[in-house]
Amino acid sequence: MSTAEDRSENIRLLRESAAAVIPGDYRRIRALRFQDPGFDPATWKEMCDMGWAALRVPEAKGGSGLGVAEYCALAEELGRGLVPEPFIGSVTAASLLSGGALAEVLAGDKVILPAWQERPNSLDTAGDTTVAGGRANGRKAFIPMAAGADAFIVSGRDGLALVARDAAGVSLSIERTQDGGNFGTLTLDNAACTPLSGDMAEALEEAALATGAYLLGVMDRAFAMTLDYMKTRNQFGRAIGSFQALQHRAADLKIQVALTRASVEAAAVTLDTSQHPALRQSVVSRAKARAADAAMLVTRQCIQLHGGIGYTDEADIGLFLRKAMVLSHLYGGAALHRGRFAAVAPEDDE
Amino acid sequence: MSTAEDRSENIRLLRESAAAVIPGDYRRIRALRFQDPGFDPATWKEMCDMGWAALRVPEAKGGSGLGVAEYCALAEELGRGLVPEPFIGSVTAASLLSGGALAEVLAGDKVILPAWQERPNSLDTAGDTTVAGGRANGRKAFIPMAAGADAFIVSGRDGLALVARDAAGVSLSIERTQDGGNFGTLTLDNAACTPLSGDMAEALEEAALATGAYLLGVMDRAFAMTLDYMKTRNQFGRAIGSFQALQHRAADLKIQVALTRASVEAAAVTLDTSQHPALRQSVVSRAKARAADAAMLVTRQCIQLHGGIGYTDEADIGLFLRKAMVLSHLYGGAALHRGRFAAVAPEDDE
Amino acid sequence: MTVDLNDLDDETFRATVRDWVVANYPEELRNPPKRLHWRDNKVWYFKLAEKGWLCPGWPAEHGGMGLNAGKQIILLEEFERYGVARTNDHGIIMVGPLLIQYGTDAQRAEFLPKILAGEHIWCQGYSEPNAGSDLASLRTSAVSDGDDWVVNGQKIWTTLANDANWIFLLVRTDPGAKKQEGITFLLVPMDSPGITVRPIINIDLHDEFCEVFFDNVRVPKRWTVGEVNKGWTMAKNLLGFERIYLGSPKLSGYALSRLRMLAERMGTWEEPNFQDRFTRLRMEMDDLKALHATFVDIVRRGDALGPDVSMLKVIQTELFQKITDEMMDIAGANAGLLEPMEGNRNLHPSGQFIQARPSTIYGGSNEIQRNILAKNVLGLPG
Amino acid sequence: MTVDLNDLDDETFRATVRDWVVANYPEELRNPPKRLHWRDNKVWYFKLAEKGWLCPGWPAEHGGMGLNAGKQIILLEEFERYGVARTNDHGIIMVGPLLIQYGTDAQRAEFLPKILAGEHIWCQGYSEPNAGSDLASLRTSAVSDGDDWVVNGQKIWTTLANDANWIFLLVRTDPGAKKQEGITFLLVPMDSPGITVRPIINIDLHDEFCEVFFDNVRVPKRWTVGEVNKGWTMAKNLLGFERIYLGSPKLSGYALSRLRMLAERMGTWEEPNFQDRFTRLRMEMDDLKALHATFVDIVRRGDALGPDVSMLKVIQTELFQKITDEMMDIAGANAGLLEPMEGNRNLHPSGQFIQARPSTIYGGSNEIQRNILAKNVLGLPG
Repeated sequence: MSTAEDRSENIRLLRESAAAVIPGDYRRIRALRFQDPGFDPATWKEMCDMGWAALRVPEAKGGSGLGVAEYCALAEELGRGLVPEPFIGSVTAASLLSGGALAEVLAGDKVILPAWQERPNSLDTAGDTTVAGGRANGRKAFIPMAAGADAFIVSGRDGLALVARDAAGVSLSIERTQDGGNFGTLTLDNAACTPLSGDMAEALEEAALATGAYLLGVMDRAFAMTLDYMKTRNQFGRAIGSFQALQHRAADLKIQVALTRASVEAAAVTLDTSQHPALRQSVVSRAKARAADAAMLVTRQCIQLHGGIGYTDEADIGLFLRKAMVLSHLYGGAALHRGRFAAVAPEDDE
Repeated sequence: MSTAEDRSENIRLLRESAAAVIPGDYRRIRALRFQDPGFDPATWKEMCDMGWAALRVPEAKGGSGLGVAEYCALAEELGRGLVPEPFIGSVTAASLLSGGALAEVLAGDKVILPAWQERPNSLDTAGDTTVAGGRANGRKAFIPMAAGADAFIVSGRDGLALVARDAAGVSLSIERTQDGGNFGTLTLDNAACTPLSGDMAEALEEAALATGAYLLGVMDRAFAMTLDYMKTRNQFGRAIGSFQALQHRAADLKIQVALTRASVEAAAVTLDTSQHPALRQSVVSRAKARAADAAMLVTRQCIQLHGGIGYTDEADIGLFLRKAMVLSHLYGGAALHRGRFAAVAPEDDE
Repeated sequence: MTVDLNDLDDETFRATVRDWVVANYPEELRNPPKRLHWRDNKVWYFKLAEKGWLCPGWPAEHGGMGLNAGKQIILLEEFERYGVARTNDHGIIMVGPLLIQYGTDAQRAEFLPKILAGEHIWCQGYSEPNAGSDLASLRTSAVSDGDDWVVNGQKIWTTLANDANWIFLLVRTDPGAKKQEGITFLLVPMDSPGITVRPIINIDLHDEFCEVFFDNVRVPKRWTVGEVNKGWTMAKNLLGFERIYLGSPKLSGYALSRLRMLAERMGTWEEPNFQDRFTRLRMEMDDLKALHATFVDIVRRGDALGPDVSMLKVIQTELFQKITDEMMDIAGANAGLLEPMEGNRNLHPSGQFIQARPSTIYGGSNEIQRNILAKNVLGLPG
Repeated sequence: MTVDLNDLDDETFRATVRDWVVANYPEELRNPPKRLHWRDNKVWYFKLAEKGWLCPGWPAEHGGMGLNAGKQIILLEEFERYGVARTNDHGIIMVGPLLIQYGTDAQRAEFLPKILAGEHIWCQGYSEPNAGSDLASLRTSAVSDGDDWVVNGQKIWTTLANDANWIFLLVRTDPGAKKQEGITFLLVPMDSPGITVRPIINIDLHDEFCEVFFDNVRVPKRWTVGEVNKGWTMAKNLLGFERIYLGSPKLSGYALSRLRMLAERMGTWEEPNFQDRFTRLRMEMDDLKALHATFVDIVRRGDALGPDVSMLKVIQTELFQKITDEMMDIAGANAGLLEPMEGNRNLHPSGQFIQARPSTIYGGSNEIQRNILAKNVLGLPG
């Protein structure tokens, strides 16, 4: 890994390149909402061309070998743009694949997503699924953007396996989500699968943190838009942003955004530098819990601060709340992560 | 019981007569603080002359036979004045006594207080105490204003008994409380006692509710004083009460006071009209929990709204916070009462 | 019949209402998650009309039930208890009382029977794009031209304007007057040339609200209500009694029962943490009920509600939101679903959460309510 | 020696400081519940002076340690970690830097050695009765009279003025100027005729603060610091670095460890409800630590702190209060006791609760901090 100065410069460049390709308005996002597959495969391929899916893949395997800090910085930028393309899922999958499947994922030619969750409120990846003897059996749910997946990495009691969407014994049902995307439920009835080596646990820690970073981008942008609105919208002959009660509320939201940023960025540093398992889990849990709660609070309050216009679907601000509603619980919600933090966080040294 | 109109007129008169004898300033309260016994026996005797100790004693036993609504109204007025005299303890004792001891309590010639609590967070009256065979053994704590008591009504596993303070085997230790009063801890080592018939449970329900009413008076007056301050104190060239952030906070405190009043008054009506034990307990718990939480919140915020002057001991507003700190947990704090509410409250009819 | 109902004792009246509602209200319309359109609620509107129960507060001479305030509250409570949906009721609760108090005999004869018959469906033209919570600064203008007013401007947040064939409208008739002066009340057919309605899809993806545009709309002066330039006072007086509805604990009670169902389904019901939070919400609701009852008593006595009724709206709407926040917290990944879980309308955390959002904005935002409390109740300086 | 310390690597420096503090700091003064008076803390003051560690930030040429910002922070962290009490340090952290930056050589020669020797104990005369958080509207006046200023007025919230023999003072020297103009910095001996000190008993029943009255107090003009009428800018610049202390997570960390002790004593530690609330507080503190570290990094790099440092003060003080609220909630009837439970200073919920009250008021109330955030950080309009 390079020096701190080099890295922060790299992160700045990465953010800039992302900001350059993400439109400043949300017309593209609106057009994709409530349509299948919920994102644009062509756009995703362009993003892959920029190396985004390959971010965490070692250079030896054809990736760019960047750190968790870079991963989070990019996720945050995508959050700012409400980008629906399956970035976090693909990065997670890429870290578990090799060979031809990996190459296809990195090129954006195939979308492969992790399918690990069975219950709505759990971080358990094994569940009741088995992948022994080249046959997968079980049921995996809450797979974001599954409508656009070509294959899934399924976690079972006995390891990981790759399952093609169109294999015999695979059925996929799709439910729409509040952000205009979808969750897939994968039912595996003696489905053909290819065993994969490795363990999903570490990749999911990173995915949880990256989801927190994405939520940070969501709330940061929603808050910025709301500040703009407060400076221009007049009531009773004054900009509403001049009313002290609203000013103080805005100050409190700023504090939430700042705490989330501090928590997410510190967690990324820990994942990049420490191998202490309990410490790693505790910082991820802290950051994800904070990001989930703060994103809901900030986007909810942004609606309120927008007043009447905030509860129309025409106002973009509502898109941010709906995104937060979907992502808050992905890779574990706030209560789940608080519980894990309490269980694993190392005691203070005093 | 008289008609609703008569009663509300009686309550009004009772409030007025209390307001007439309670000074508008807090010099008397300050003079009594941190002194023994923490209240003024002569003032208490005058209050007894007004029939206050006899409020809940049936007319047949020499009392005035008033209802719980009257009891709460008077307690609220005393709370407004931060009156330290042992009103609630004496009313509780009076409902359990008869004959000469009752007469002495009603006349204010003797102060007899209930001694029921053993642990800091409990509504259990029996504890580890016994009062069999004319001998009391055990330890009772958190007896408010015990420094001024002549005797105690002790609750044990086997009933109630009257214990004189100066009886052999009785020792009383005194700790000061934040409001300038005191808590007594009574240690009974084979102390002589006189058995009493009856059960303390119902009297303690009323005492808990009356304590909630007293807290209502405390917060209502603290809030009124704070509003006055907000209207007169200038900063940045304006009355601080014109700042919208403070206005909204004041509106929220008003809501807390109003909810407490509604809860306490509805509970009093229930105690006066329903014999349903679970319903009676649930309304008392709801009112006491609300009053305890609201009193702490309101008085704390009143300090904050007073700014610098609020954290001097010279400002009267601090006296209200300190009173709330002592009374919030008497006859059960908010968490304890929430737990009891959850356990006993009847389900809604829908 | 109306006299009979007022003479019944409260409990008998309550039982009478309840029995009739249970027997007549369509099961599939109970507790609808979204405001119903006329096409869905007209069945019930006509059933009420047929029974003579459409207009509880109108005097019998005008075709109402002539119920006293206490009985009206019981009727409302029983409707709420059974989950009866609001109809397109602006004619009933706004236009009727307006005309009864301020209209001419001719206006009453022209409009009241058509409300009772379900022939005129009214919507309310108050809010404007730049006067959300600040009604006094409205700008839609009406200029006198012979026997007509010529109306130009725009209204917004007009509930169910896409169902209505008439609109009652506040317009500015004296642009030189102080803010709250110079406002006049007009009645306008929605098919007047120059009116355009544009539904607004709200955050719940439902077209409950509309924008209504007025482009040189001619309105005969005989449809002016009351005195010209005195519309503000009339509008304010109409709002008085309505505010107590916004503070009804019913909505929170319903949400709380759905929270319990969700918790049971999710397996969190028995968790001590959840139990503690649920108990707090339940106690808050019971305290709100106690406070609400003190205001209902005022109405029952026939007294006027003071500005402190704003407290109810704040408590009720924020409690409602806290309950749906809690739903989102315990729902896990289900919190992201667009549709109800398992096809069960009662298990729809994201939907209920979204539906709770506007409550703190409409009917005078909670910020406005707190301003009212600070200034008109606590007497804090401007 | 100073050069040696700056050259040590951070961990060696940290260990050096820690070892020396543990060996030298009086055990009975660790984590005192109230601000210590000079009579109690002078032992430690002189020990620091003897070691040459009294003034970490002063350049070595003026008798300080000349530590760089990073090392100063480590020193502070180690002091905090061990629960080292603040001394009467206004001379060290305020007057020294003021004179080093703005004073004359003569002033530096006159005052700095006496601070280092513990001979001059300073207090700070900023706040006034009608200018609590609104420093710019101060009214204590200094009128020129030959070689002297004649000072009249009153200061309040003067920390430990009853210990001090000198006061540094903001006075108004140009009553006609705009609010923040016309303010001048003076140094004044407390034994000057016309000065009266009245201790204020605070809500903690402690005399930490005083009022200081000035009745025709003559102050030689040679004790003016910097330019006349430019005191406001100097005072503002002095505040910059200090604000980060108000946001230190240390106070909350200490309170949290006491909350845990109390919970264990009360038997609530294992309760799931308590565990959940405790975990929330702990995570909040860890997030505050992470945010605090980002500001410390700015200082370490030698950059100036922006107005967003106000966030730290708000978070830290409100977290501190939440922790002591929680103590009160679980303490049961003990919450009412004046003294610590069982004579154990660590089990004193009511005391810690009371001590947390002023934190949201002093150092610029949290309302002021939120104003700063809204206007200077978020750019919201006046």
